[in-house]
Amino acid sequence: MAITVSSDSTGRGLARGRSLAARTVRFVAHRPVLAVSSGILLLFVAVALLSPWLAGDPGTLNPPRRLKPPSATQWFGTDHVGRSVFDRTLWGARISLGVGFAVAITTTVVGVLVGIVAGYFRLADTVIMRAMDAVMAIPAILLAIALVALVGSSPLVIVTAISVPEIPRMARMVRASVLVLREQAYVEAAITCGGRVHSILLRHILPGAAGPILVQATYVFASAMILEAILSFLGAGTPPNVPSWGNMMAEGRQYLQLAPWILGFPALGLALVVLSVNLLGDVWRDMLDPSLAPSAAGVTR
Amino acid sequence: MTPALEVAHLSKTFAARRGPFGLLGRRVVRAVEDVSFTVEASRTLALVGESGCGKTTIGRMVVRLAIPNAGSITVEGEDFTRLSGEALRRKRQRVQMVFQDPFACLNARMTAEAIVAEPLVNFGLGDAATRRRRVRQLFDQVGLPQTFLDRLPHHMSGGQRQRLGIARALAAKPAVIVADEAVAALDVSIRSQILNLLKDLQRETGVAYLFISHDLSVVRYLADEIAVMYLGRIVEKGPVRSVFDTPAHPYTQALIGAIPASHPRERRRRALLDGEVPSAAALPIGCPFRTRCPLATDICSREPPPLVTVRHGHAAACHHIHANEMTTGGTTT
Amino acid sequence: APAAAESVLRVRPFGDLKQIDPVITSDYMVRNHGYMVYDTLFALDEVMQIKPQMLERWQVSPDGLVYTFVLRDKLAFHNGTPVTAADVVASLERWGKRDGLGQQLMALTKSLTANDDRTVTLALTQPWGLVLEALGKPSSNVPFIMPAGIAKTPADTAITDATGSGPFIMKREEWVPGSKVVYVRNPNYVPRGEPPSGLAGGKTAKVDRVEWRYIPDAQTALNALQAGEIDIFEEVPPDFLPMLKGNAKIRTAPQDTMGMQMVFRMNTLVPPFNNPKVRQAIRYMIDQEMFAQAYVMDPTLYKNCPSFYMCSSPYFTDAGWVKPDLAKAKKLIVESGYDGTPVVVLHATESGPTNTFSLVAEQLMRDIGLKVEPQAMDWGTLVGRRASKATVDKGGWSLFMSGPTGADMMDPAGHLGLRSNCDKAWFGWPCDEEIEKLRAEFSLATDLQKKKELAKAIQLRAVEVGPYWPAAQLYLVRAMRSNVEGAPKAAVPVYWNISLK
Amino acid sequence: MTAPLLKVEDLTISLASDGGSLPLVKSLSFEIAAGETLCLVGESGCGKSLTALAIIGLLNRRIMRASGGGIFFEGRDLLSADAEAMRRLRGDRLAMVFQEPMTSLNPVQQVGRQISEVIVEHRGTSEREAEREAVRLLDLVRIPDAARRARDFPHQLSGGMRQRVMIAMALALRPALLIADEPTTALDVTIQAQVLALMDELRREFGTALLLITHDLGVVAEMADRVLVLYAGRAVEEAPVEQLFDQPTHPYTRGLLDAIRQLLKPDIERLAEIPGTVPVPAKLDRGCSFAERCGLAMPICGEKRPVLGPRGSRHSAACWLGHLPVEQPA
Amino acid sequence: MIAYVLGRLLAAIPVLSAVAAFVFLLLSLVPGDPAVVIAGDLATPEQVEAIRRSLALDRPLVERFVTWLGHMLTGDFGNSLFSGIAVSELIVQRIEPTLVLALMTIVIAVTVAVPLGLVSAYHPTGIVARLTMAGAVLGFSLPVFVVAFGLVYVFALGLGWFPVQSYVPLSEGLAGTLHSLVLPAVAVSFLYIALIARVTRAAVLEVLREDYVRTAHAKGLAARLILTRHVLRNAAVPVITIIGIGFAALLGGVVVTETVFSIPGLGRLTADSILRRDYPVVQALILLFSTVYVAVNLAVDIAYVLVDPRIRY
Ligand SMILES: Nc1ncnc2c1ncn2[C@@H]1O[C@H](COP(=O)(O)OP(=O)(O)OP(=O)(O)O)[C@@H](O)[C@H]1O
Ligand SMILES: Nc1ncnc2c1ncn2[C@@H]1O[C@H](COP(=O)(O)OP(=O)(O)OP(=O)(O)O)[C@@H](O)[C@H]1O
Ligand SMILES: [Mg+2]
Ligand SMILES: [Mg+2]
Repeated sequence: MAITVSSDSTGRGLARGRSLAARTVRFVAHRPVLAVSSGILLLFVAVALLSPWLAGDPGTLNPPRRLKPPSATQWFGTDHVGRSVFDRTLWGARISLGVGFAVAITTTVVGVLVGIVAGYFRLADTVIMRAMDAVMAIPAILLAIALVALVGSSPLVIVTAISVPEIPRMARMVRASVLVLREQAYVEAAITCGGRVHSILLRHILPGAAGPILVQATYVFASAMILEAILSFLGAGTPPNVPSWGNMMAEGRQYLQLAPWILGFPALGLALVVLSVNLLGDVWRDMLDPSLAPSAAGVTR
Repeated sequence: MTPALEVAHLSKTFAARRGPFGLLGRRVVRAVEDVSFTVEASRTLALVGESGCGKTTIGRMVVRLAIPNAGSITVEGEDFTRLSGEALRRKRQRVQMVFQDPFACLNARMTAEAIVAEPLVNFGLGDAATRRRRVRQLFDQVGLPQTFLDRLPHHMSGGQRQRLGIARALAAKPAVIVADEAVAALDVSIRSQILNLLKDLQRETGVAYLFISHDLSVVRYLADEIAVMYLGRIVEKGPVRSVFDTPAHPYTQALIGAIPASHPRERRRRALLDGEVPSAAALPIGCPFRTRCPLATDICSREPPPLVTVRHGHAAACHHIHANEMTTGGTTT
Repeated sequence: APAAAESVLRVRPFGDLKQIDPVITSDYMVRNHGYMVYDTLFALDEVMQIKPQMLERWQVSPDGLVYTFVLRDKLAFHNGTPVTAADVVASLERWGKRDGLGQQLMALTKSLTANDDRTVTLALTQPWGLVLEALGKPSSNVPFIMPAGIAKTPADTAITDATGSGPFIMKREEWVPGSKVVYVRNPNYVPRGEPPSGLAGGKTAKVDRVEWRYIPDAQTALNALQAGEIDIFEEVPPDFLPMLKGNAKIRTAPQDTMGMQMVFRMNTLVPPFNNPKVRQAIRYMIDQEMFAQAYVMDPTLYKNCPSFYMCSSPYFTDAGWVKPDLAKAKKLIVESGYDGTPVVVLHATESGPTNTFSLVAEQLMRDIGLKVEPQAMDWGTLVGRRASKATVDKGGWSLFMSGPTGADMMDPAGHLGLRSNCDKAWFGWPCDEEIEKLRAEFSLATDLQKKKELAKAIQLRAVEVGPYWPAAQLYLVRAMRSNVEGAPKAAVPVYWNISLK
Repeated sequence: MTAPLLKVEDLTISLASDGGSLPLVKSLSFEIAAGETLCLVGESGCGKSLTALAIIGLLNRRIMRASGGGIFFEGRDLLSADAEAMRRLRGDRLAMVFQEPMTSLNPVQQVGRQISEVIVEHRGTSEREAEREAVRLLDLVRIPDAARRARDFPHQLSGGMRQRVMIAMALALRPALLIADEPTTALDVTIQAQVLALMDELRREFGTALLLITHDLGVVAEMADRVLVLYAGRAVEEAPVEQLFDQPTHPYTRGLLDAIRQLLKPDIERLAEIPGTVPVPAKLDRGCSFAERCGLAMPICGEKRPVLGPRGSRHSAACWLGHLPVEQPA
Repeated sequence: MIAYVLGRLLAAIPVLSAVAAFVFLLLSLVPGDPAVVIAGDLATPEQVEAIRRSLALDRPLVERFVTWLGHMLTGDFGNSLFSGIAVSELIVQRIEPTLVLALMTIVIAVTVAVPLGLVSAYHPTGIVARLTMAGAVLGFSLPVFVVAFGLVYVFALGLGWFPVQSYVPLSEGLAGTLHSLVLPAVAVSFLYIALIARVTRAAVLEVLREDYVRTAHAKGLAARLILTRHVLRNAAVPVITIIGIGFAALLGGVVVTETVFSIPGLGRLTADSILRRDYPVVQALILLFSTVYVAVNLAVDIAYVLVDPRIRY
């Protein structure tokens, strides 16, 4: 070859060190939002995990001290049967975050798989999406009651009952993006490069659909926690003595005027978690955005 | 020896829907019409012609991104149009394409390195270390600095992206490369490097090129044979020399006549082709070129001219070949 | 739509009117609906006396075997046809197939015949002290009188025609189940001459229209009342009452004169509550005060009533009652040889006292050393689940909480919870010959003193065997706009005699 | 001479990233008079497109900064113009044909509409009329069956057709300055000749100035009045077109011309190349950026950067060899 | 395309049959039976059994399914086990509020959310973007009854502009209907605004970096025009999807909102019927919802082709 390349050690060296991990670290360091929101999220996860040590028994009734506002002894006040809202909020994080994450992940994983396959293959589209149409119409309530009757109440049942009707929605969202993206020239190029279907779907198509999927996932995450309360109410959820944020909010609803703290604290917890998940989603999206990507920095120095 | 690429009686129509859901009817565009050619290993066939005459469409069919309505595509003796599934995927390694658009064909989210490595990974060529080495070698070959390995296409200029596309097509060492305007966005010095590279590779690996280009000087340098297309058909085909020196078809003559000057002093008002370019959706009866042809007579509006041999290996589709045969001295006067 | 001049009383009933057959179901909403559209032969007045209602007169033969009822003149159904003795016979027969007291009555009946258009004769095989109690039964199932044609419907098939002879006519076409029931004044209703008293006396529809607007959410109902969108709000959650205190436009009143008894109902067929010792432990565990206070703070709204009978019942007695004693309860559990079989609580989570009482019960049972397994569910599931006689590991149950109205807990004969006739008893199926024998005697007794003694005897026996335990008595409150006047004080919320100022 | 239509003064375009800022185009100055054609040529990646984007004010603000003396268009500094003023200029007085004809068209809008839109926006004509005008423009750029094609979506067009749509769009309002970034790469020579003729006509009739970025020295020869040669973000030579072809001063320019000339010779076996590649921008701090690849490099070239200096009337170059006699090319 | 639509309509038949069978099966699994509910709290087991017989609930599952299917094919959806009212009549009573509420909600949500999404993508660090983010978080995490309570407190109890609850049927005038639904529609649309705005933002961010947006700028189009005509249309597919999903869900009934505002809609009918095991009503409702989903999804799929000519099926 006649081309002699100016070997350029400094530039190379820098570029080589720029692995995704290194980029991420650098990225985090420059983004306070990321630090704060992941901090909040980690805090809540820690609270959820440590609640047995941080909080007292959330089930202890104490009728005489019912509906007491927050005070020095009862930081978050008490509820309608005199239970400690503080203890319940802390314990509630366990179920709520657990259900939220489980449902969000299940829905996203299954929905994405179904959606990309349906969006990419015509035959799958006709078959799978019709099945999804059918599943979409089954109310979570009915499914939950039936499942509980069939296998007994368990976290798995909650997650299933909430996820099943959400999956078609996620799948439709994914499919929609795939329908657009599969016509892109770079996808064709990837095909000629011998891309296997899964790599085309996962590497080339999915990242382009990530934005709306992420939004949908954070929404599902939040709504699962709220839905869980409805299911608990129907016996499909957690036992009545085990608190969850959803449960607490549902119970606190009658006392919105009288004792807003019953609903307020779990709602605040939920809002903070949702906020941080949303912010994280945004930051992640920005990281994925090629037009803003820091790799331009690859030429710096 | 089996030819690297053999295309026989290829036709492709696009049914363009008019209005939402084609409620306003359909318009059928005959993009490619009964096209046949053969490219032997180590040879280059240049496809030139009118913009919109179907060159890209042929290229896309050859790499099987578009399904022909009729005809066959044989790659190294194997009928490419018949393959499917994993067999097709494997076979794709033998036929690679440099796309006309150097940006749309690159995934904006992938780094340059990942883009070039993609065929290597997909076809399982070499282990990770070999692949790294190969990608770096390819970067050198197409004249991209190694600092670009981590860049995204967004951060590259048009020519840089095009070189990335070329590197990707070369990566898997295919038997056939369809190069669609592969050097159009390159400045002349880089273009020289790339053209040399292509020639060198051909010598080393026996790769065959289907080289689609508007740049006739490049075609003359690189190609062995040339096929001139007009409105989906091949109107003239032959060894480069022969076609350039003694173009038989009036369209070819016009093409050669329209090559821009190489020096400002040579500017002149060239005899531009006049007349309407007919629509590929409503081809005129008879010879498609007759609406712009200075030689057109009655017969041209009645019968489509067949491709007839003018001299050894050189054929043209014109009713007036002999009246028209002139011995223009090639490109510049 | 009501014309401008029409007076409309808008009521938020405590529940949804799901169906309209007051015989097939004991649902209190259907009962209340019955009082709107039907009339009864006898009715309970304000001071719990049974008074003739549709009857002009009645008499009983000296041997107590033959009752003759004469209908008032000019009684007519909503469609204009007169009420005849034949209608009465058909209605009572249908009712007698379903209602507990009705069944007892029918069992003793030799004949029930219409002598002429207005006279009905009831002949018994032996004297029975509860004939009037049965016919004047204030709560489910009430022997409402409906047209014979409708009353001919088999007792297991719901009727769909709400034609009656009561003070209001149901507008069937405006009924939106789950949302709205509309009644209009029955222009042809002839009230009795006496002043109204409880469910008895002259019933006058003083408004043109009564709309029951089912507002499922209590908070919404409260807002609606405050905004004047409804006039009456039944079953105000007690926690809301303080918020209404300062509002001059709204006043509160007891919803009915009886209140309700919260029932701690055990499944006596399967472990652990098949063990009488365990039931005895529960007897010491139940602190009515604690249960009630978890739900209401206002002491006027609940009563610690040491009896199986309502405190307002003539048969009230605290004989055999013990003071709650957790230590004793714990001891009894240990003594009972309790093996750790979980107490499966069918925990209906619909808001209201049931949920709270279940929570308290669960906590108390845990405290005395029982293993508790609460299973949350909706009421629909609960009523399905409680029919199961299986052991808890096979989907059975141990306990549920319920709140029947006081009318069903007044006396041993009609008493829902004390019934101990095994399979035929209420869910939980207590089985005790002694109680049943005493109850039979009670039914036949005609002398009040005798009856009281029998009631006491039944209670003494019941505290030993424990068919169920009362867990406090609650009083329901309804709130109304201050322009609502004349609401009758009755055993059941009814809407005649109410006017809007 | 009248005041130039466009005057670019000391323009620097730099990439702002979290690690600091990196100049990609450095101290570039040039001007174009009304009716004049300036060709911008240079190595791929030397900053031609960035310069064009800077003029029209469409650099990606979040990562790119244009700074320097200013970009004066019709006497007004575009660098400091407010967004609304820029918007009014763009498409009307100032039009651009982008290098990427495929991705620069809205995939979900009919191409006719994409053209008529700019007319409606700036001229306020009726949609109908603008659509008729769009068809006429498509016809002008030689798209067959223009009326029907106007209703096609971009993906239904060939590469060359899309490029012509872009051109039609830019020509729609007969701008005072047309920036064309490699406008004819996808066109066959007959169409290319027609399109170039069309631009030329525009120039003659309406005095449109043309900033033409191209790699095709044939196009340069056909169209240019003056040529500006860029190398690694800097101007290395500027000259009237004939002078440049006759007397290229900078070794890089000479390399370019050599490359095209030898391609025209029949029967060459192998093309000569300018050895090496463009160095990465970061390393350009000292000396002449072309020095590494220059056959005529002298010691000074590695140490001091040559500045653009006059080489005759209206001809300037940045090379230490500037004063040596220049051989006529063969 | 017409063939595609016809195909989709045909495909609805197996979809609906599958749903019908599945729901039947589910209902048979659900404990509790309507006879018990009908009989009431005080009924004895034999009484319940008798009612069960009279409702033919003691028949085997398959037999019941076949009978039901037979009736259904003749257009007879049966009667409510409770009120005895024809299921079709019950549904007709309830469909109007749901439909109006859904339309109102989606109109409010789309008109508010789409511009918010566009602006917050276009000025990602601007005040609108930040407020939208905050609103979205609240929209996602506050249960609708809290939002509803707030609205009622301020606009109904406080200012007295709107009723606290209840629905005014269309037969009493459109204005009254709309007036009665303002608060519920706003309360539900809170969530939808959050969802649609966030999806719009995500999709628009994806489009904003495309070259053709730069072209649009180069044409000197006003930002508003660029956003609506070029950007939004290219970002429309996910947005339409989420709107479609949301609309279908709204038609499926929003139980909590209907409960809180005491609106006699399909959502509450569904929940109530499920809870009291009113089988014929539940079955008919779910079939209705399936039909709605099939129709809305088909409409959405058609809309894709209208906004994006590259999409094909
Ligand atoms: N967003 C970006 N981030 C980092 N570098 C960039 C970015 N955009 C362009 N560059 C670099 O800036 C330089 C100039 O780019 P430009 O597009 O102006 O080149 P060009 O002269 O138009 O080249 P070509 O002829 O190949 O189109 C190139 O080296 C390119 O790699
Ligand atoms: N997807 C499509 N739908 C409809 N028509 C199409 C489609 N793709 C190509 N065509 C039409 O087919 C014809 C040939 O297009 P093709 O892209 O092959 O031309 P080309 O020879 O590559 O032209 P150019 O040199 O301009 O790139 C054109 O008329 C074009 O409009
Ligand atoms: Mg092409
Ligand atoms: Mg460029």
